[in-house]
Amino acid sequence: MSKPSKKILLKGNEVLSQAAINAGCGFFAGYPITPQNEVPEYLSKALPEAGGIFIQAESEIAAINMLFGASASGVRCMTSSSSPGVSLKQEGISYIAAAELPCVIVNMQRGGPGLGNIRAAQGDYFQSVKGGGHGDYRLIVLAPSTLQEIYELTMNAFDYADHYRNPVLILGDGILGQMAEPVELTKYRPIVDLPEKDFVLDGCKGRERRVIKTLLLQPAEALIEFNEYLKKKYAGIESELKLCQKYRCDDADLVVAAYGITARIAEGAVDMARDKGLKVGLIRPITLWPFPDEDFRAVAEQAKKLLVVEMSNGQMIEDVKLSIECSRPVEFYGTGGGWYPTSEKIMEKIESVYE
Amino acid sequence: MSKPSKKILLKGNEVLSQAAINAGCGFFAGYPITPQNEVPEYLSKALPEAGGIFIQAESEIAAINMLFGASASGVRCMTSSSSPGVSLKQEGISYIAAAELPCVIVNMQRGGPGLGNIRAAQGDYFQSVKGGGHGDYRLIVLAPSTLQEIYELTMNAFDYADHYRNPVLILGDGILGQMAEPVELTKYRPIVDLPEKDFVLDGCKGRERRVIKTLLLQPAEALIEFNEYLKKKYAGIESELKLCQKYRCDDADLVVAAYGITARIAEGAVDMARDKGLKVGLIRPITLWPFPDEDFRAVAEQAKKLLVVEMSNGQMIEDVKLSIECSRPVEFYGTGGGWYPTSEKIMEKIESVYE
Amino acid sequence: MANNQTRIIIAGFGGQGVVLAGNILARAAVIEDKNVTGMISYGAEMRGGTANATVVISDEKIASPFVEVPDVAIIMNQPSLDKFEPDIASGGLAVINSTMVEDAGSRTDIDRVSVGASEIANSLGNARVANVVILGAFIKRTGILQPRSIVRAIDELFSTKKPAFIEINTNAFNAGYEGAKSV
Amino acid sequence: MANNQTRIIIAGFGGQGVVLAGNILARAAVIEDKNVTGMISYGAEMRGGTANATVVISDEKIASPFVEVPDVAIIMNQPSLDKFEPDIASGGLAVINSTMVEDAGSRTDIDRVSVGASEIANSLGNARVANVVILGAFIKRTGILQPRSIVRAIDELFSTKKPAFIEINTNAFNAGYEGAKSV
Amino acid sequence: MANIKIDAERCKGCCLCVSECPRGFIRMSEIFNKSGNLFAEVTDIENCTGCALCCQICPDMAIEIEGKKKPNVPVKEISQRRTNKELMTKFE
Amino acid sequence: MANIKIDAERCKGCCLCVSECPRGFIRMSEIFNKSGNLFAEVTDIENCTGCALCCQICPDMAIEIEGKKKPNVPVKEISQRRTNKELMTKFE
Amino acid sequence: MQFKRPKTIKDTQTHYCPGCGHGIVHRLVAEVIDELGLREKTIGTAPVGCSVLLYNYFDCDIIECAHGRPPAVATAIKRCQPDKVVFTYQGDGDIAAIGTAELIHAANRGENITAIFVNNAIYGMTGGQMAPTTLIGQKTTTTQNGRDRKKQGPPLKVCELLASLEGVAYLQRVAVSTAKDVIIAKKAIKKAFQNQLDGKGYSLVEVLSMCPTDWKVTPKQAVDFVNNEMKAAFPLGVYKDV
Amino acid sequence: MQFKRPKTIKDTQTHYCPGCGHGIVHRLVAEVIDELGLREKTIGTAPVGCSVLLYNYFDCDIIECAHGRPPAVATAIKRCQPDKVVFTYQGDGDIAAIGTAELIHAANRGENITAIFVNNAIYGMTGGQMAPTTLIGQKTTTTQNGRDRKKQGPPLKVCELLASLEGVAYLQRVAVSTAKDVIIAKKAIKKAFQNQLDGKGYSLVEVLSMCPTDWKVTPKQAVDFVNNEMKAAFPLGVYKDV
Ligand SMILES: Cc1ncc(C[n+]2csc(CCOP(=O)(O)OP(=O)(O)O)c2C)c(N)n1
Ligand SMILES: Cc1ncc(C[n+]2csc(CCOP(=O)(O)OP(=O)(O)O)c2C)c(N)n1
Ligand code: SF4
Ligand code: SF4
Ligand code: SF4
Ligand code: SF4
Ligand code: SF4
Ligand code: SF4
Ligand SMILES: [Mg+2]
Ligand SMILES: [Mg+2]
Repeated sequence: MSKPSKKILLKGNEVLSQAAINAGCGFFAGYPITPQNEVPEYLSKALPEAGGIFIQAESEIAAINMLFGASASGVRCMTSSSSPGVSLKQEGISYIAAAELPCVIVNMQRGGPGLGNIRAAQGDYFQSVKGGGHGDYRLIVLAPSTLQEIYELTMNAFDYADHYRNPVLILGDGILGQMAEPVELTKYRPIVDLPEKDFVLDGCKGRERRVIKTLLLQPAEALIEFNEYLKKKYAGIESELKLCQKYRCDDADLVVAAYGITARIAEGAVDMARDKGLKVGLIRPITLWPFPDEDFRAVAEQAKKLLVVEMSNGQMIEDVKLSIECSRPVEFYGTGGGWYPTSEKIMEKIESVYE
Repeated sequence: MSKPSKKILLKGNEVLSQAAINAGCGFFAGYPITPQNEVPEYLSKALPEAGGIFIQAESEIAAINMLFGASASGVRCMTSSSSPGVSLKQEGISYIAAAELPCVIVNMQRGGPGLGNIRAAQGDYFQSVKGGGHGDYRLIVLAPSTLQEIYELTMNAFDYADHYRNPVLILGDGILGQMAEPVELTKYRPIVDLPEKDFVLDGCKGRERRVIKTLLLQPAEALIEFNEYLKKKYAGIESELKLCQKYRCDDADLVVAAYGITARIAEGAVDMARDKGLKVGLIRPITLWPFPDEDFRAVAEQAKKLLVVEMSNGQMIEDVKLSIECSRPVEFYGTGGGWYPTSEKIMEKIESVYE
Repeated sequence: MANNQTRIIIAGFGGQGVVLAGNILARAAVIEDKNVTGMISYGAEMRGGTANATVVISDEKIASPFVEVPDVAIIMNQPSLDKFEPDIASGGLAVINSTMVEDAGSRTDIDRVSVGASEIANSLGNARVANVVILGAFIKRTGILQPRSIVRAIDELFSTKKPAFIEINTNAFNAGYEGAKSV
Repeated sequence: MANNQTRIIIAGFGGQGVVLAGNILARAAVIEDKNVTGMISYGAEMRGGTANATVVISDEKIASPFVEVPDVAIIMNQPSLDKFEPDIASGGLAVINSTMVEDAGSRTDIDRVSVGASEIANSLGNARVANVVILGAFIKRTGILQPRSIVRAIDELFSTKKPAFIEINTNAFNAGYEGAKSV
Repeated sequence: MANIKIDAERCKGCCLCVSECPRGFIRMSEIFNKSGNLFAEVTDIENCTGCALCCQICPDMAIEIEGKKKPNVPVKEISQRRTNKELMTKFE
Repeated sequence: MANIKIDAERCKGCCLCVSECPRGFIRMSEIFNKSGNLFAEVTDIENCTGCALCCQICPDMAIEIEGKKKPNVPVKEISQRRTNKELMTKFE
Repeated sequence: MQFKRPKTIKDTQTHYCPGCGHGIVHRLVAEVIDELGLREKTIGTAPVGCSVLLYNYFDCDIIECAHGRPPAVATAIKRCQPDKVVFTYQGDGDIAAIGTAELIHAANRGENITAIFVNNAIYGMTGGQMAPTTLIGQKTTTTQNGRDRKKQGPPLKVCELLASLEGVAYLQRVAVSTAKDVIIAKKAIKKAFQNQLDGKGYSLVEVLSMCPTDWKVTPKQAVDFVNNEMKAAFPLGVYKDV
Repeated sequence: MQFKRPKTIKDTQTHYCPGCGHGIVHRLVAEVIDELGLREKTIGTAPVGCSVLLYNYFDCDIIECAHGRPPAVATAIKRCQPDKVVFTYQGDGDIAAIGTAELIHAANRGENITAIFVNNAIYGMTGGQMAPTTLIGQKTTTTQNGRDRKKQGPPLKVCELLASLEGVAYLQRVAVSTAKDVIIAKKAIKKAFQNQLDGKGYSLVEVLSMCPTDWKVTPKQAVDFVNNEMKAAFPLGVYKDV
């Protein structure tokens, strides 16, 4: 599927899958879990047809470790799961980040904790942006809010992963995965410089042999130095990769902050508020890490107050407060575990906190 | 071992193990990993001798899920591991928190990310306090800084777990686990009210049968309501369980904030600074969740500046900033991955940021 | 139908083709270059029982694909009517498969259009096209999309995999378009 | 020995009993109700090669169990001396097993005491007690703990599991105490 | 005569009992129960041997046998709405 | 005469080669190498058959055989410090 | 002749699809619990799979476990309460994919528990993806051209795999696709519980079962698939009985 | 007669303890790689265990894997690069405890890789805890009174366990405790590599090996333990060869 000029109707999970193929993903390993099943289902057929490799792994753990091998082979690779499955991947993710292997990880979040339910949720924010695994590592976290954006960010995710040699997490949810919407499958074009993969293990013919490892025993400072390096690398990413969208913020007294599907629903609420004459805007981080703090700071200069809306008990709220250095009151609206926000309900909350 | 009156010399891991036994821990499951191996080694012998059950599980995942069963059986239970192993437990931890099963989880942190090394580190703060697993759940996180405190907090951990029906994480590190120090093995006395375990599955003789589960499908609001309940429960814990220690803070211009072994080493630096006439104090959160924010706020009223010291690239620093609402500049000193802070080095940093 | 936006729910037993009906509607909207979102209730429900799909069609950006208060409820059987009638927006519309719905509900603030969709489908020789019959009645009544867009959507959907189905579905649509009765 | 605190490192080959020596020292300190911490380098090292243990003894609270700059280095063999001599605090002390150390180092700002620990141990009939012999020299020179505390610590350590070892270790300690020579 | 009873509301219409009855005494209804399923009916209760093979295969525990003596209890009243052939045979 | 060579610095003194030599031509040194290990020595190079069983068992790849012809090369110079019996036999 | 719903089964409709084998297996387990008089001392584990909701049907203590982990959970419960009766109930995805390690190790340790393994050659609950036990050539949503031995390997045979483990006391593969099979299945399940009462160690009954929905066939065709295809790939019988 | 260190082994001392079997197995693998001329097309995986550092010794591309996951990593590498030669090298804890699921499934899928499994009946690297393969009665730091069949179950026998899996091409158990055993081990390893070149599927060689340090015995006693105890519990031989 190269470049159909017109929009076609697909589910979010399918859009994501096709974007991966279009971006040259050559390897996928995953394990079934609702609400992301269309990803492996789509790719089980389409990926081999496009010359790639599809493996239904025996578990999420096997899947993430297969990515370790696929990425080491120099192949663009992806895994996808939903909340409990992503929890199981945390050790593997820490390893991949430590080994600096590019790959794309998808989490179509569902209700938790525990088995929870299969409705959409955003309870895995902390896990995604702070690091559910051990040690000081970071994932680049992308949070699309429309299917078109899923398409584009998924392609970009592979680029960022290669560019920064870092795993990229696409943080969606059950709604984004399951809803259908017309999407234009534009042609893939790399958006950043893609360095040569000089880490690839493909047999040492004609070169020094290579080692990919994350154990740094000797000398005692090796791991410390590596962590200092990581810190710098992450600071570098933070300095250049912060994506954010603002909507009607210029004169806003109250700015709603939300990401993903919630942001989109909140946009409806902002329009309602504006219709009622309330000066309300929306700020939507697209990268959750790096968190677009300057944008938040800029918005907070004008706004008197912020309202964070999440499908969780309140997680992004911490990054919002930190980014604006607690300079404005930050209200919260949300609930954990498979809750669907509506524009109307958000509007009610807006009215109750608007001054 | 009931109540030896005098101090005996033990390793931290051994102290922790003996504390568990003294507190009536009846079940332990774990998997070997340095630097916590003395825990399973000690308990493999001492726990059965005390009438308890010791299982060397086939993996960390099996171990945490064994706790699920042991706790459901009404038995005080514990697992112990170190960073990569704890990452593997994240799904299980989310389940245990969701099922509200009391248990104690130990993380003797080591260098990360990935396999890292086996020296001490504090890179798992985020995972511990924000939740490395999926969904909105919280662990009570205790951070001892001496072996005597390991002894006491481990016993307390079982009480908190039972009292709040919540998993409790003891966040140690390789130094605390490996160092030896004289400890007084005082008699165990519950420090909170221990409710009857009316959730226990022991066959439904003479009562309605019981179910322990975390899937809440029907009605659609069930999980939402459960999360609202959890939110309240956590707010309740936050309102009553915040432990913190302050040292020479009363007139301090600069307050060092650190936890665990790092706090102890920082205390040495504070003394050095005081000897040089610098007004420096130390604040040490003992509960990392709930984070003792009032204490931080109180300290920040006097202090001009805070200095966070961690064996990581900077994680607790976020909670420090949030707790004082960014009202003071917060400096950071630390490095990830198996770095040993020294009082001297912390002193240097104190001098460089002291105004 | 605020904001030029029509929020539609299609509900019936599993097997009555509500997902397909939603799919056809959404595709037709794409053909007309409208904004549209479609969503199957993949949620808490287990297999069997009722199924529903929601479609939002709009000239403007669509905020949420959820339909809590449908402007239009396309109802394939009695339990679905019982379940969704109370939610319909005041002034909204219920499109009813009269073969499978005996009691068309009690609300007086909504419109109703009915069609013997299952019966018509049966008479066309395939009970499974009742879903498309009822779409005919829906389009006839609301005019929200053009009939030929629906026909093209049917064409698109079946042309590669099951071209044999194009004709009967087109017929079903036409029959429903003709057979719509206000109640 | 700042803050009334003595920071000791004991180093040798694996098998020379440095861990046991550290353990005896720390226990003796507990007997005298001093503050003490002990730590084995469990760190990056693999099996074989050198091993070391650090002990901090203090009248006050001990901040860190690490010894970067030891006040005393108890050295069981040449590689350990080579490795740790540079770290010793100025004015500090090296206690050297002269049987296994040929070149006693070059620093002029530290004191040295030496004892033929392995030789003495051998002559006592068990080469493994060289670690306790050298403790004798260390205690004789520094007086940081009382000899009888060491003897009691030895007693405690072996009484339940290996009472046969009490005598030879006690003799070893005494022989070291007598045999210490300043260099 | 076995006192056999098929709970029409419990029956999901899977038809497994139909093929399992060695006597061919079970057939599917032509009407739906409340859940929208055709349901199983015993055609010849008088001659049913009570072999319970139908009970063994029924995934929904819809068939019970009370013993030999009591007379048969007719199936519960159910929604009588007739419907088309195609749907009726959906599980055959 | 096999051109057998035991690298004394590489040898960890495990003694496995000693018991493996069918001729009993290997014994352990009484002196330590730089790593503090006693090391293996071939006592009778002239009569060594070059069967390489010692090489097969050596976990440290310390024993090599160059072929039959060349004369034996003596083991490298090593630290000559003598030590006590107990330690010498630690790996026997 | 009497045939009544077992006491240990609650009087609710199951959520299972028409023709699903889980309902039959539930009944058999419940009947055995009734017959051995174990309801009040039994603790069951629910897996993640279509039968996760078995606690809606079984009237005894039940713990729902994380996907694949019932053997670990059951191990702990039985160790803590050796006088109680503990059973696991798992699907093929749960037991033979994500939970392979827990299965093998609980079995090898010889945990004195009763394991019911419902093999329907598919991931039922998630909508019909390939399971470890999916047959060669079988079409699923993730093997749309049929399982290919070269790419996905052959179906994993759990009884055969466990047979070599010393700790395992009893292994039998049965089916619930005909009334006759059901009667045999019941006997096997009863024996697996009796073994626990007798302290014999790990006993597992593998039940070949129908999933008409995700196989995308009618219940009748599903029964035929079990009888004709699955029994050929997974031969019935006793694999171990010590 | 010539006997030289293989080219694929670097000229560094290993960190292994005196008498440790890992060094022998390293040499054998390297010799086979040399003899088959595979150094420049081989990708090895390192486990977590004492042999995690094998990349310090092998002079070919190596990837260090998370504990227990080498089969998954190797699966992906071989699938992505079918023309390369991929081997796994795992200890008993790595392969038979935490990594059981990955082992079983890579084997069952018949991944065309070569697996070297060093069974030393203990967790070497972590200091001597019980491994799945620890013998009955064997004392370890977590079975201080000896492994008890009732509590810890019998030692897990990997070759026997895998033998039932169709996807497995070749299974042989060898030892490195005598020169004669070493020579046989080499042949087995060579065959396991040759099988990969011939596209035969999953080939595993289990090597009974010494861990004098954690067994707390001398190297000589360790050899005896392998010869007398381990070989009895884990019979040598070919378990599968298709
Ligand atoms: C960690 C995790 N991974 C995946 C899932 C999704 N999931 C739910 S049920 C299931 C498999 C069900 O198949 P099976 O065990 O065969 O049971 P069946 O439904 O066929 O009876 C899966 C993969 C999950 N809930 N948790
Ligand atoms: C997830 C995880 N769990 C545990 C460990 C600790 N660990 C390191 S090596 C090892 C086992 C080593 O035993 P084995 O695989 O038998 O190898 P050996 O050292 O005996 O060769 C363990 C448990 C780890 N690194 N990661
Ligand atoms: S009991 Fe036997 S004879 Fe009677 S209906 Fe059932 S299967 Fe037929
Ligand atoms: S087997 Fe049971 S559910 Fe199926 S048709 Fe017969 S009575 Fe109904
Ligand atoms: S080659 Fe043979 S004969 Fe020569 S030393 Fe080695 S084992 Fe002995
Ligand atoms: S086998 Fe090798 S390492 Fe061992 S003693 Fe002989 S030469 Fe030295
Ligand atoms: S999907 Fe399959 S296993 Fe699940 S309830 Fe339906 S028929 Fe049974
Ligand atoms: S601990 Fe055991 S396995 Fe590890 S290097 Fe030493 S002898 Fe070998
Ligand atoms: Mg299944
Ligand atoms: Mg091992």
